[in-house]
Amino acid sequence: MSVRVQPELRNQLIQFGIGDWNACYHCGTCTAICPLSEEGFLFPRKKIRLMQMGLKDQLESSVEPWLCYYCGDCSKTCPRDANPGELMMSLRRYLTSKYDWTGLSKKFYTSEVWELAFILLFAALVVIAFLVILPSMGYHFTKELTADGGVKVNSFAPIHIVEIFDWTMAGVVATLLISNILRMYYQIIWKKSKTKVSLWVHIREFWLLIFNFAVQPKFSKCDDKRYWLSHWLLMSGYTIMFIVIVVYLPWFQTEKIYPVWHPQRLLGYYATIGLLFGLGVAIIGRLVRKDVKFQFSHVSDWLFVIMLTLTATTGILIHVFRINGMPVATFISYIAHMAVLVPMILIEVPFSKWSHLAYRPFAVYFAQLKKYAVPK
Amino acid sequence: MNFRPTIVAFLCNWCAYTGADLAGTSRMRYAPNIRIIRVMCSGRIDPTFILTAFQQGADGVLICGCHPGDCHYQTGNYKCLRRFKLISKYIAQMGIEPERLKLEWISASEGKQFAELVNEMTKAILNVGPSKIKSTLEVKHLKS
Amino acid sequence: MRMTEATGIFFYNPINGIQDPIDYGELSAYIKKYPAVKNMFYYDDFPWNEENILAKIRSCGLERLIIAGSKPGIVKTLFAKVMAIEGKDPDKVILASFNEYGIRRKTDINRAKSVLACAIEGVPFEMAAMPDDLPVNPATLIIGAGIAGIQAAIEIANSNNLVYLVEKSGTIGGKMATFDKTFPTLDCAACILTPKMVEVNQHTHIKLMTCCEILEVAGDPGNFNVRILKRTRRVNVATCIGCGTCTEKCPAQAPSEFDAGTTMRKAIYIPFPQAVPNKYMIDAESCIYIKNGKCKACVKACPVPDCINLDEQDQEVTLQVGNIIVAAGYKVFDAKRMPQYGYGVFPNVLTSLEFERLLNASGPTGGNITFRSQDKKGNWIFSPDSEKPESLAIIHCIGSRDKNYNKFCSRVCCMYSLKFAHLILDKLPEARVYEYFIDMRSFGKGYEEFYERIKEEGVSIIRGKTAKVEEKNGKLQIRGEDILLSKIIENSVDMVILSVGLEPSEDTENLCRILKIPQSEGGWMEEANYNTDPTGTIKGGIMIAGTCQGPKDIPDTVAQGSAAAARVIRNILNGKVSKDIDTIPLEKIENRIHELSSIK
Amino acid sequence: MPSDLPIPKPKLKLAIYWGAACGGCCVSVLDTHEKLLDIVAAADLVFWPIAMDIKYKDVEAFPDKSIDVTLFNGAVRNSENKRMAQVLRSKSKILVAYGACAYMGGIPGLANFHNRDEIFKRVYDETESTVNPEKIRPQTEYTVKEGKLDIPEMFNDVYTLNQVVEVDYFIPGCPPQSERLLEVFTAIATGAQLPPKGSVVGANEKTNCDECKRKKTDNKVIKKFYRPWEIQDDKETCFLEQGVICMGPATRGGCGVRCVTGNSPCRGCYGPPAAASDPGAKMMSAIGTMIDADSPEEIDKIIGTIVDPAGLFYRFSLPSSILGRKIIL
Amino acid sequence: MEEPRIGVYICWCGNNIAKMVDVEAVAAEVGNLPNVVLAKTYKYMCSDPGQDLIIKDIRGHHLNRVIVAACSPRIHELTFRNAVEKAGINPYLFEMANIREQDSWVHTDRSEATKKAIDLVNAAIHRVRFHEPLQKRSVTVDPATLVIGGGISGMVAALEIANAGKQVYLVEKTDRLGGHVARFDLTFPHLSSAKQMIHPIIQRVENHPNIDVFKQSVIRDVSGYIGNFKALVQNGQPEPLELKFGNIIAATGLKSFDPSKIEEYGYGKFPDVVTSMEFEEILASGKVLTKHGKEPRNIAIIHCVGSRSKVYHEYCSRTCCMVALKFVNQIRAGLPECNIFEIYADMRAYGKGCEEFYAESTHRQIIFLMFDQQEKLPVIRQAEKTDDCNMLIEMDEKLSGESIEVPVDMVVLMVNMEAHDDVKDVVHAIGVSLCGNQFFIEKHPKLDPVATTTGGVYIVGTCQGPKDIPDSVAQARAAAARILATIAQGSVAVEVTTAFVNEEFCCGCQTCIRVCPYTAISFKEDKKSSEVNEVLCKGCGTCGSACPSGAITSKHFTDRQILSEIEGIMSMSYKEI
Repeated sequence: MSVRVQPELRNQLIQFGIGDWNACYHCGTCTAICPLSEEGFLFPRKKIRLMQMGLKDQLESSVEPWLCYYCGDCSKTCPRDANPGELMMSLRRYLTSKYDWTGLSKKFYTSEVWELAFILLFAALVVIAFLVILPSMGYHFTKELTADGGVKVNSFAPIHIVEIFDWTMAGVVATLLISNILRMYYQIIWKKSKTKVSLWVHIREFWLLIFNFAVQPKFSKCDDKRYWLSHWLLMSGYTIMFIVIVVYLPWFQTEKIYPVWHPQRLLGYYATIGLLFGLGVAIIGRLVRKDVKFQFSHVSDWLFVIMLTLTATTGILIHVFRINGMPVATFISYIAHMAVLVPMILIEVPFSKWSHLAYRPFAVYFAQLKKYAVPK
Repeated sequence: MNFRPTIVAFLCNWCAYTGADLAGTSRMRYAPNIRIIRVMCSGRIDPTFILTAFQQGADGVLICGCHPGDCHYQTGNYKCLRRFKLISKYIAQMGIEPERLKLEWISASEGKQFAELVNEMTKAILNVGPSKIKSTLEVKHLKS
Repeated sequence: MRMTEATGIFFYNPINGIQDPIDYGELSAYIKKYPAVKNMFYYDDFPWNEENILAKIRSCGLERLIIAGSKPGIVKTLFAKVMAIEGKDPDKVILASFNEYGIRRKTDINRAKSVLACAIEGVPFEMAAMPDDLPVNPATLIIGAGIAGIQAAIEIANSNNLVYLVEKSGTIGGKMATFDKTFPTLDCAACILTPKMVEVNQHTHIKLMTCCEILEVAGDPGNFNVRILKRTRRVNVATCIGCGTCTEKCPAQAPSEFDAGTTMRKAIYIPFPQAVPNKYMIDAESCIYIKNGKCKACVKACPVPDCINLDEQDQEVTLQVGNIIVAAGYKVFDAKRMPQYGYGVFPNVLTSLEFERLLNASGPTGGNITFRSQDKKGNWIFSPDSEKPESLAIIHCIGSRDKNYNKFCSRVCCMYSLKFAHLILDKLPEARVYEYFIDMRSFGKGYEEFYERIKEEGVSIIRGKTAKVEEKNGKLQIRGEDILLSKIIENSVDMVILSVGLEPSEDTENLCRILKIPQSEGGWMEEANYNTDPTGTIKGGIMIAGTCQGPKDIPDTVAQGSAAAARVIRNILNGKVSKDIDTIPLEKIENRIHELSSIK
Repeated sequence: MPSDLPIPKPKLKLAIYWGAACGGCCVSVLDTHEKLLDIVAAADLVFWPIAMDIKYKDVEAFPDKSIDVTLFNGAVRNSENKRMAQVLRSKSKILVAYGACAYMGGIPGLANFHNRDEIFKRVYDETESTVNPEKIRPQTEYTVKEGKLDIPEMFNDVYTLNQVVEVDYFIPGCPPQSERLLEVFTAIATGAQLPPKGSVVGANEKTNCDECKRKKTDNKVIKKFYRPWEIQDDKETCFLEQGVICMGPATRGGCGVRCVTGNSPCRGCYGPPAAASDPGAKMMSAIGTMIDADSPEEIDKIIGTIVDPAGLFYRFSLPSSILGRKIIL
Repeated sequence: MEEPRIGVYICWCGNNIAKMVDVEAVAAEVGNLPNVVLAKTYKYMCSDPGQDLIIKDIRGHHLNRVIVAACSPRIHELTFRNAVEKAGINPYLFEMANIREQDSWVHTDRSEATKKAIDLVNAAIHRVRFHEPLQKRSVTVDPATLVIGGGISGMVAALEIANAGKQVYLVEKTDRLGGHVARFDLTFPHLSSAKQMIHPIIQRVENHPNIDVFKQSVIRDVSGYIGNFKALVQNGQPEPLELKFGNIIAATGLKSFDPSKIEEYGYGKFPDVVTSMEFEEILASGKVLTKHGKEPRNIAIIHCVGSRSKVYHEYCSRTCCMVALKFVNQIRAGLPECNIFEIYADMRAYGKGCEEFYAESTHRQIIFLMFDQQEKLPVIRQAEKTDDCNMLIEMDEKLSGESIEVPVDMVVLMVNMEAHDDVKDVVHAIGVSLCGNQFFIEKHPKLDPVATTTGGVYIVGTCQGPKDIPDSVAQARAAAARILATIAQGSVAVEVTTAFVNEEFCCGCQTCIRVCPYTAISFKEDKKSSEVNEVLCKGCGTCGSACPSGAITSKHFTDRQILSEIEGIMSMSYKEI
């Protein structure tokens, strides 16, 4: 059965920041230079081809865009202006929006207004929560200090409520992400597929998911290992923070000031340093625009970096102010921190750039499953 | 007796003769037994020439022309090839060893190949020994 | 009758996304004096679409539309469509195409004015802009003695006119002399070229000047004064008998230019055995005497008294000529600029020119394909004693069709690569041969048939260019995408041949400066008119031929060589030559336009 | 043709002799029919073994140059032929090699594909009807009761007359056309200006094709050679154009194209034209040109259809050809 | 023939020969041979004193044959021929023995090399005895030129020659000049106007005082040879006009392939499937509309129609890719919203500025689709009512590996350029052959792309093979150069060492006719003999060896000369020195 070429798809794709893919004349250099492209999972060229021809179904069932870590070698060696790396990046945005059933992802990616509005909305809600709701529930900000001379954080941000909120937020995000991943799974493994994958393979290869999440071994195959390192620092910092904040909040958000070598502080410092280092590389890269991968920045890229930076810096500020007994500053930075963090988690993780933290390892997993697929 | 074979070679002017010259300008070394006759085109080489060379005592006859498709006169070398094939069949019937008649294509840049060819052919002729054609024919004539 | 039809001028100034450098303000001010011009519109004025242009035609009552700009053809169809909708004659959409007449720079404004004026008055520019004639000196200078220069020289000399054939190197023959076989007929380059070289040498009307460079060209068309630097050979061409005794005795070595550096030659040498003139020359850079003041082994060995003079100096000579043909040729792309392919790092990554020598029966290995190896002194050379490769890969488009290097297509690489594949299998029937290509450009007579033939010979022809060459276990590792089979191919081969593209030769820029002829994109010499005068230039009496105008294969080069000669012979027969187009004053063109439009 | 020969005074002395011959040449003399009377009227036949009883010793007794014309037919195969050739040479003013055998070796000349030993072996050992357990061979001398017999020695090679003695003129043909003989005889008898010695007489300058009535074009490209029985001859197109090898273009005219008129290709009994020394070599060259193929394999295939080139191209001329005989070591 | 008096000169070439060949021994050995008057050695025969020595001896010793044993005749034969000519001997009574390149430089045994030199000199002595004086010949050239075909190549060639002040007859089959180019709208890659380009050329040709234009005319009965042709021009009038001219340029062009042969494309069946030539006119008219008068929303351009195909024509038409790219630019200008599909096999943007044009064109939202027509041709079929398009193209897309269907409202077929079938007679009459693809065959595919094997006949432009405008123009000028040079000389030298047929021996078997690649031999019915046109003959000698009657002589390479050479080589072979 032949598939219909759909030139109209261009109008959709173009909203995700995709440049002029028609410049590609199919020399094959990009696929050849890419260390991650392999038998059965050829990219970027083949994906560019699908875009050029508007083969929507084939595009949406592609796992390859997630296998790309954007080292930029393809764009560097591209003899035309096709910029394959950026096209893959854009394609990930498109796919993210496709996995998302709420439709919000597409809105966020294609409309800056929508994205900013939601960020501001969530931020406003956070501010209202701290200034109006929590006080009304009896949690007031106090200038009193703890015995150690630290700020009493729990007074205005009661740990149990914040924890409930964290868990709720994590639940929402997880629900969205998992449902999206299921859709991703459906697109990649099931939909219109002529092959099937046995349950045993699913189980056997599951370790890949964890392994890839933790280490990103694929990324390390890119020729320039520095990117992998900075990304891994960022990722690990972020993950530690996320786990600590959501799962171990009571242990983390304490009023007691532990010694510097205490695991709580060490973990926090490590996470912060990792985050800041990774962010620094990204920000400087995007500003200097020397490396190919940083040459084209979509609004969503900038927003993500900025918000993460703000989250990290406000987090640091909370810490500094808290242990130095500066209640007002702590209060303000805490609210600011939450006003950045919450929209970031709620928007970036399920709907936007941050979702790749789930899609990538799953994509590796799915790709592995596809290798063991047998005809139906 | 120390056998010194004589090989008469017919070379076309444009490719083979130039190639033989190149062997010289490139100072390649080959056996001194060859005597080259220049013709404009290998298509000029008449079986009469070949047979006469044998009759006169040549131990071998070598024909060289341009590679197929390269003929300066378009197709002369093909005609040479066809005649060569026919005359080869004839001399076989006449009891002349096939090693004694050889056709090779030599281009103007194949000086080395020419030198090698001469050496190979000389070696082959040394192996088959002196030609008996002339001596056979010499005893044949009764007149004088 | 002068043109009175209501004409609208549309200035289309973007060219490839940027604005072209023509001063359209000045242009529009200039053409106001033409009564036919009703309105002028700029590209920025309003979006050029159907409705807007239709509206302008209606509101201004336009009967004729002139689109003026560097490449106005790009929007022509829109205007034709609008005219058709309006029920008007779409042929009345006229192009004033500046690019066509070499108008690229701000300084070309006068020519732009005249082109536009011609369009307005409906007079062909070629007929309005007729430069004055000057008397012509029948001698001709040809710069470059490759096949284009040789061809042009023979053509002109055969008309009984004197030709100075000036060549920078020590022999004529150019690049073609280094080739083994020529595609697609596979006839040997030497077989067909050397007779022409000999003909040049023996022609009574050709004065051959090797080791010469052009320093300055002064004077007017028809009477150029050319200053030439005659680099000394240090060997007397008149008395040298070409015996080669000197070379035997010479102790100094240098990489052979003719063999593309794949073998060593002596400091006193003959570029190649069939060189014309077949005389020795000394390379000052490697000569021990010239460097250290001691040696003279060649002088002692030379059987001809006073033939070698190591202390001879360069000279300057001056020639008077009427016409000049530039046939300065090309150089190949420097593969070291693409480090990913490992040229210069891995000894068995070769450029096509090196491989051409390796294949050549008169090359360093006598036509055997062998590995590059080091000689006793450590020079990397090809020697016939080395091992033979069992697998070879040919990678197309090295340095061509690539915005990072050269955007243009080099036109010959596909075919010579196919030829390589064939010759490899011819010499190494067991070898595996891979070709990596993007588009197979086998466009010429018999080329497609050749391509089909190679496909049947068992060469792996893979659509998909490779990205890099790496070394692994002593083999060269190549990774590529086989686009048609949707596969990644990782081949490990013994030898890689890079089909390097063509670039204007080192001297092109300098010559363009000396001759005052412009360069096109990519640095090639610019022709007078892309279609109708591919071998002329905007300068009177100066013609270009062969690859200095753009990459081309041998038959196209030869045709251009002859074509350039045609104009020279014509000039000589007429006894006159046109001045540069630039020399015609604008008023004169205007008068001529007036005259021509009045006749109609 | 003259009806009455003028009678020269004194009458010519004419001798006719046969070497290794089939007798056809002698018959061709008889084939002049009633004109034979004219010949006899103009010349005295002094020696003609087929018709007259005269001994060799009588001939040897003739004074030198006493015979005006000797027509020697047949090749020189043995010592007897040789001796008689030498005798007749010395006794004759004009020695004519008469017929293909004397001229070029003819059919007996095909024996040069073998040597004497091979032939003897075949004839005296191997032929199916032979019983010769002692392997007896002919002897040149044999003593019988009556005395010693001299038996002529068979040579290893077959010779043309010209290879044994000087020959003045050659009349080709197998056998020569009687009309041609009459013409030559008339010329001699009338004392007309004779051509230079060594000339071929009684034949044309041009080759057979000149007289051939078959349609000839330049369409001589051959994909396969046929032997005459392998093809339905259309009776009007040039044999070569039909793929049948015909020696016509390399064979002197004069026979009246009899074979071709009888729808059989020419085999070359009239020998080479004046400008070609070795008709076989010339014909091979021409035939080679006509082969319609460029690849070695295809050429081989086509040449494979020429079954016996040596026998075909040198059917009548092997001893006189450049190589003359097969080289047997 | 006078008794040969031969002078033999053996060159030392410094040490080059003398080191390996005992030149004095050679001179001594051959000096006593019959007819050899003197045998001398000299250090450098090619030097001026060396040549003077020969000249002096010729005069002093009344030599009538000269032999120089030195380097290769390819180097100095001309030098010595000129020298003996100076002394009053016909240059063809000279012979050279190559004892350097083919003796002293390739051997290491001095005695063997010396023997070889003796043999070679002896061969030359034997040969030169039979040399005959030959006269250099030339034919005068009629300065007029006939150009067949009034397309751009023919016109450019005509103008180039006419502008040099020489007469040109331009014969055009149709009623207008300009050929295919006049039907184009724009040219690639600079998109300049073809009409604006060609019209001034037409005007100049039509108004040129040196050009006689014959429209609606055909040429017939061409006869003659270089410098002296004549032919009849037939143009409807009862009396054809006879023209005389010295050179011919065939610029007969090509025609479009008829795509209705390819069933898959439905040309003729679907009204909106058009050929590239038709589409040129559609574009020029400004009305890019379907047959229903609607603006097409999808246009597909299919490349290689009839080209690069085992079934139709194997060759590439060389220009279609770029014309197609030109089309997409034009369609985009006129129909900004239209989907444009370009179905191609290899994008052959090889010309100057063409790859750049291709790169530029990719930015115009063109969907390039690749097919492999040797595997499967795209198939055009009628779309269903529900399909929202006029037709559908089904194809295997090679770059994606998918089988796809492409919605289209209009299809442009880039048709192959193929040879005219009505020009063959003309060219056959002037001795030009056709290649397998029915194009005219050039004299040499590399070094002589515009000449033919018939002197004075040139082929330019697309009749030699498909090509674009600049390449056609270059060819046209190239032919003009050659013709102007011969006209400037006033005569052309013809080969001296030609073949000739001795009528006395020629029996008319006609074996020789097809042997000649230059059609120099013809059969004369009246004489029943073949005849060599010595103007056309290039002297290869192949006919000489093909003639079974020995009627053809190859001058300077006669049987007698070569056989003597063989005898000469062999006559000393067993002698010891």
